[in-house]
Amino acid sequence: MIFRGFRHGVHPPELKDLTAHVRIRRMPFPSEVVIPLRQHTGRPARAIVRPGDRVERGDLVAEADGFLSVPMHASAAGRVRQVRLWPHPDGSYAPAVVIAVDPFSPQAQRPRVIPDWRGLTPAELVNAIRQAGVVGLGGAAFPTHVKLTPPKDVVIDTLLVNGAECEPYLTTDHRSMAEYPERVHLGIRIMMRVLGVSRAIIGVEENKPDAIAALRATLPADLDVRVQPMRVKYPQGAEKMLIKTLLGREVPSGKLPMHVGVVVQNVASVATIAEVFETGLPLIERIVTVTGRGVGRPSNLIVPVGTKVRDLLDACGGLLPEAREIVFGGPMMGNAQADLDAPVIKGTTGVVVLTEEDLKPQASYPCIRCGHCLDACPVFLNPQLLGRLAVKERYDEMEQHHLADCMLCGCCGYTCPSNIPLPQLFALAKAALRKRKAAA
Amino acid sequence: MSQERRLLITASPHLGTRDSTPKIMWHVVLSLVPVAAAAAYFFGASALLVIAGALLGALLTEGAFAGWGTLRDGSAVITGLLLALTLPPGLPVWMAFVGGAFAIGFGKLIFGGLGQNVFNPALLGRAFLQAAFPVALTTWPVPRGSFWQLKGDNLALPFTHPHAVDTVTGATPLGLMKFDHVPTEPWRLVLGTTGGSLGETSGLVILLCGAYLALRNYLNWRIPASIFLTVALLAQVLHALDPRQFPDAVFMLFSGGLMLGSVFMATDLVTSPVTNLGCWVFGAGIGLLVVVIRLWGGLAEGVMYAILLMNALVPFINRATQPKVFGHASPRAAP
Amino acid sequence: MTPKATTPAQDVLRGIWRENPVLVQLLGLCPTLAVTNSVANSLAMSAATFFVLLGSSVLVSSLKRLVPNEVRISTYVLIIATFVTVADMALEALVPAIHKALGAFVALIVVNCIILARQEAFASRHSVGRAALDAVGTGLGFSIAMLLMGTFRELLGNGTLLGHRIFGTAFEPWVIFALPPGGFLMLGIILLFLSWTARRRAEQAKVRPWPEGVAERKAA
Amino acid sequence: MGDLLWILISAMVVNNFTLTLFLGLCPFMGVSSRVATALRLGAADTFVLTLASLSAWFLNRFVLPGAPYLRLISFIIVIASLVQIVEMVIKKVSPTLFRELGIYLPLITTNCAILGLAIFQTNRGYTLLEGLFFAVGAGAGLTLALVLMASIRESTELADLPAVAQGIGLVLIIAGSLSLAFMGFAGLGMAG
Amino acid sequence: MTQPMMHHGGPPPPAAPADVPARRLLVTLAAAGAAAGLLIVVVYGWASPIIERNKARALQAAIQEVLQHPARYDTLYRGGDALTAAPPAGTDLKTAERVYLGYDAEGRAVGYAIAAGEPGFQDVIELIFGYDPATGRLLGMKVLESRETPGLGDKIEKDSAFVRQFRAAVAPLAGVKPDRHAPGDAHQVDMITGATISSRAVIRIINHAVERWGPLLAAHQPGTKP
Ligand SMILES: Cc1cc2nc3c(=O)[nH]c(=O)nc-3n(C[C@H](O)[C@H](O)[C@H](O)COP(=O)(O)O)c2cc1C
Ligand SMILES: Cc1cc2nc3c(=O)[nH]c(=O)nc-3n(C[C@H](O)[C@H](O)[C@H](O)COP(=O)(O)O)c2cc1C
Ligand SMILES: Cc1cc2nc3c(=O)[nH]c(=O)nc-3n(C[C@H](O)[C@H](O)[C@H](O)COP(=O)(O)O)c2cc1C
Ligand SMILES: Cc1cc2nc3c(=O)[nH]c(=O)nc-3n(C[C@H](O)[C@H](O)[C@H](O)CO)c2cc1C
Ligand code: SF4
Ligand code: SF4
Ligand code: SF4
Ligand code: SF4
Ligand code: FES
Repeated sequence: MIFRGFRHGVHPPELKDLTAHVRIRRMPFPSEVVIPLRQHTGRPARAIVRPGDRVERGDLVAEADGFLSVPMHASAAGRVRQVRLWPHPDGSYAPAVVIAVDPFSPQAQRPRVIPDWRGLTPAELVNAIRQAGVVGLGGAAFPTHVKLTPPKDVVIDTLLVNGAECEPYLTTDHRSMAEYPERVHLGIRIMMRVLGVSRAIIGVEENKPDAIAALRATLPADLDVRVQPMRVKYPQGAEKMLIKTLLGREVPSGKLPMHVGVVVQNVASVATIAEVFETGLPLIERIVTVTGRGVGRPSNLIVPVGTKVRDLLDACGGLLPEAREIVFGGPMMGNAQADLDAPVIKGTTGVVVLTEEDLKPQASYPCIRCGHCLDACPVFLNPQLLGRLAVKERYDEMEQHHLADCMLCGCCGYTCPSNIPLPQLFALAKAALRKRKAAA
Repeated sequence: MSQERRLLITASPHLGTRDSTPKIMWHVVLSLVPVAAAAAYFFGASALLVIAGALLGALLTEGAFAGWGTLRDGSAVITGLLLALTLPPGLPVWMAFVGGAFAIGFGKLIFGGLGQNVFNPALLGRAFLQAAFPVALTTWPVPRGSFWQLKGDNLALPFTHPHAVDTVTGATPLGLMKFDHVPTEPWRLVLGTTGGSLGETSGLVILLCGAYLALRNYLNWRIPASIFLTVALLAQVLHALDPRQFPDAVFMLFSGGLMLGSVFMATDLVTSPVTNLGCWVFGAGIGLLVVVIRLWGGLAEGVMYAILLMNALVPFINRATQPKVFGHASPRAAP
Repeated sequence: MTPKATTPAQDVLRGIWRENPVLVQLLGLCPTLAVTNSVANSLAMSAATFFVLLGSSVLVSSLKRLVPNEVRISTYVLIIATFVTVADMALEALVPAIHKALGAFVALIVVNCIILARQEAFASRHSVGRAALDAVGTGLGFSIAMLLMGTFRELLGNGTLLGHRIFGTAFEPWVIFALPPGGFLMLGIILLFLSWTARRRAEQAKVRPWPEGVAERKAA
Repeated sequence: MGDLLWILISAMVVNNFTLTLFLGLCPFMGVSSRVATALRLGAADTFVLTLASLSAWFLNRFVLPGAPYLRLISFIIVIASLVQIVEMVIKKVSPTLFRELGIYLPLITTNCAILGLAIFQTNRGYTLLEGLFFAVGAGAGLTLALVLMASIRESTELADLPAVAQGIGLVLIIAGSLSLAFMGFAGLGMAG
Repeated sequence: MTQPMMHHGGPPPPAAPADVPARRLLVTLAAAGAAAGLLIVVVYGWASPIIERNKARALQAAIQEVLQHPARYDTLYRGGDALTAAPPAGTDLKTAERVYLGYDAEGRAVGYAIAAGEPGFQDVIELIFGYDPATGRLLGMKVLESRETPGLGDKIEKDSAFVRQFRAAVAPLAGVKPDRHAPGDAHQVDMITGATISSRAVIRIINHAVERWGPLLAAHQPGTKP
């Protein structure tokens, strides 16, 4: 059954050709890696190493702090230099473990038992995933073990695997699906076992025919797994939109996917789970698309978590003179980076180097009530009204107009001819409201 | 590290459409050029004088009170141009100037400038003129005579009466229909060889220009569509009931300012609803009011008043037609 | 709160400008807009209102000890209505043409908020003399606003003042100012102008350390 | 029936009390900043207008033929007393409405729209039924004007008004524009 | 925001004794009412004759104007199917339908003055016109009351060229645009450009009134009155 999909949304230029057909390669180890203690949604991890400690690749450097938290591991062998504040990709400074990489280490993993997943109970599987520090690789970096332990009273019937990759430029998920389809299927198998569901759907935007073909060619015969091509439209990959498109279900406001019986996981996360049980390595490296017209050699790289952008860009031919902005994530929702020392973290899907002509023009005009933002908003908010309220700091009224349902997807800002920074205004309003609630 | 210093830090989204507000506005200006050219073709130098007067009034007021830089966004040019296109060709230039100044001053700047006004500035300017100088605004020269022959006392001194000049004036098709029950041939209406204001001549040119803008999504096609549908439907039903009293749909659609008003003025982004459902409602309201005023009102033409009246309702329509928010059971309760 | 002592001059002046009933307190807007399309009408309306205001204030103030609180408002209304009926009949007898032009608005002086407001807020709490002064001030303030409107509207809307042609015969009158929208617009323009001058004055007087109304004091 | 309907429409839009006859302006300026309140004031106004129409008809029919000079006084007293009763009812039924409109109730009581209606109705010699349609039309017109003004004012609250326009001057300009727009209804139904 | 209420400080109203007996309230109100009534009656006694005189004079002037200055005129009432000199029994003098019959110096009847009113552009137009039933000719027209637009609709009373036409035109009238006037057609009246509706209303009012009164007037034999 094909549903009409979600309504509204925008069609930014895709610009994926730069890397869509570039094979994934492994980048050389940098001379230093920086592992921030906060790389996920939830409480930051607690460092357990001290300056001078020797660590091997895959060693624990920070342990989880509570259930909604994950541990961190060394992504390269070397010596701990410092545990200090370091530029974080979100623009702040955050505590991080700085490791001087041993240039002569073979970077092999320590001998370690690879558990056979078939022999484990669901609870043991979840625990292994947790110990491996796995978080969602789709962007928000939500601890995966939390998603895999739904409360007793909710019934999960479907696992949705998010291969939409609707952000322009990015090809991380695309390449993963095209090159490692079996790994994706293995991950799905493990997750279905954990969740006890009998159905899984992989949603892929139809602009990735090679990925669709590869996944279909390797479909397991014994499982109900389907590959569903979807219209190319941003934000097809946002989980509520994905659920609407693939299942026709609408996640109620303020509720989670599990409340409509669904767990959504990004393909790269799924593949990572498989990897954990294939190699025994925790989540210490990920696939990152380094792209844009401002970088010398756009590539899809396997990158150790903690690699500084500087080193990453050097591995891709360096910045070109026309580079104007470096964005972590996609250009629609990603953060611009001020500091080339900021490290790649678990949730970094891509690094996009934009030039002047790619960028939205900077001049802003008064809102002309054109209504384009209303036609773009996939959650059917009124960004025009919200924007005016935000400028007047009338946050309470914004809340009455469902600011909470805004997912900051950026469609409204993309389409606004007056170039009003709507998503930014909404993010500020959300922050102000959160602060006010915390104070109350 | 010079490289690093040249980097921008902006908020997401980092991409945007290639449309900008000035670009939209100048496209509208561009698509008004054929309409203005048609006016010049039919009414000669008089048309150019009236356009110049209204434009000058609008631009000088905008520049003087809002700063000359704002002229670059092009919206004041639209206001001046559209105002001129609603005026009779024989109007003294000074009156056109007053209209342009009022339109911008009291129709737009007093509300805070571009994007914040409630009423369509050009139409407010025209309504002001019509109430201030009702005789001059209802004197309709017939398109005839050489290019340079003025169709009225365009050059009357400021603040003085226009004098009668030697041109033929006549009732507009709507006036003829309303007061004398004399219909006009449809092809003359479509081509625009009838008497009337500068821009209410060629419906065909206006429709083509409007289609261009609609295709680029610079105007919301639902508004003209809804107006046309409502007017055609009502007119055809009434015509069937009493053909002598009530004109047919073609006449209603192509006479008077309905084309210009529906395509260029009801669609003013600022003064029309932001929701699509609202646009349908807005258009239907305009269509209904046009029919009521034309057929039962004291005035021959009601497009201007219909749009102004519906402009006043826009805040209300916006609030009443908010779509159902994703994940909510019913349309949001208006707080 | 103890009332500030005011001088008789202040009693009068207050109503004329600082607390002008129309331009500042926005009371009595209906007559200010409805009958000000000519100076003659404005004058007649002002005179009638002035008469009613003065008469009622004096009477209310002198009766204030006799009237029980419970029937206070009813008594005021009764008094005002009496004076209005008298004024109405007098105008009709003496200047029938103007009475016709003012239409129902003479009778509507009864409900003019200015008058009742002055009774309730001032006349019923002060001596006859001060009530009369206050009525004079308020009445003058009302008249000023009426005349301002009447003058501009007749001048622009008809090109005349009290019926005399001012701008010569070539002048094209701006009929709108004789029509209802013109009334709103003219008052709006006057208020915008006042707010603009007030703002300019405030900017020039920014050095003043105390808000307006607080007596000037010497620097220590 | 046509005539009655006509009286209603005419009082509502053609000769709108607020926008073309200038009646009831003080509450129009004072209570038009929120749509919710404006609606309720409009409803209250309509109700009082209906009461006024009834009272005027009664007085004209039974009391005043003998004493025309008491017209004004009797209108005002009777209407005021009736509204006083209404006020007490509202206080009982909806204390919130009473609180919000509390200070305006005296204004409605002795409002020129109310007395104006009584006087017009008398001058035009309306019958009981005509008077009621007139009152309902006038009330609907007042409500329409109030609500339009309130919704526009709410939207201008979000605008960056120039400094001079932040007072009541802008409200009058908006009222003028509304009044201009309502001129479109002039002559409605009178042509022909 | 504005506070259309009383916001002046000042001492509170003199507190009445805590419990005012109802009797005192009534007495106060009654006394005030009586005093007010007295004042009004006195003024009414003075003003009402003047007002009546003014009204009579205005009417007289209008009749004089529309009947082209007759020597004198009579008031005739509609009584059933005939005109009577006295109001028919049982009708209210104020509302009785009437016309005014004018006589010239020789005592010959010159025509009737008829008052009528119907909606115009803004509001009801009240007018009076002179009419000679023998020839169907109008003798004159005067607008008594109208709220038409100044400078436009009010030309029906202020535009002397328009008003003058009603001194010769023959009923039933037909309004035409000035440029379409057929020469020699006495039924045609030029309408005012830009005030078609008001002009049309005047013509319609007269035509309706003539329709209504015509048979009655034609049947009436005024005779001569010296
Ligand atoms: C606007 C928006 C667009 C998104 N697009 C994608 C996408 O294209 N692919 C994807 O995997 N996740 C996308 N996400 C994240 C998903 O909503 C969801 O968090 C993710 O698929 C969950 O998987 P994970 O926990 O494995 O990351 C998007 C989120 C938002 C708010
Ligand atoms: C406080 C919080 C609690 C969550 N709890 C659950 C959960 O119990 N089960 C689940 O499947 N997802 C849970 N989620 C994950 C979200 O559904 C979503 O996948 C995650 O926030 C990433 O979203 P995004 O990438 O679309 O932005 C939770 C998210 C938040 C913020
Ligand atoms: C502000 C304004 C006031 C008007 N006042 C009148 C009026 O008092 N009487 C009238 O007949 N028409 C009035 N009109 C109507 C128009 O002038 C209308 O076009 C005219 O009656 C038609 O006449 P025409 O065929 O000679 O142009 C007014 C129009 C406007 C805009
Ligand atoms: C499609 C379109 C139609 C417009 N129509 C008008 C119009 O009718 N009158 C006007 O003054 N401005 C018009 N404008 C210009 C601009 O929106 C207008 O001046 C704003 O109301 C000023 O805030 C239009 C602009 C667009 C894009
Ligand atoms: S926007 Fe980026 S992170 Fe979000 S779903 Fe699309 S590709 Fe993934
Ligand atoms: S931005 Fe929206 S989707 Fe993201 S955490 Fe906040 S409320 Fe949830
Ligand atoms: S950022 Fe928020 S308001 Fe804007 S389109 Fe996305 S969900 Fe809608
Ligand atoms: S897209 Fe921008 S200009 Fe258009 S309505 Fe939304 S905020 Fe206003
Ligand atoms: S004067 Fe009309 S309401 Fe105040």
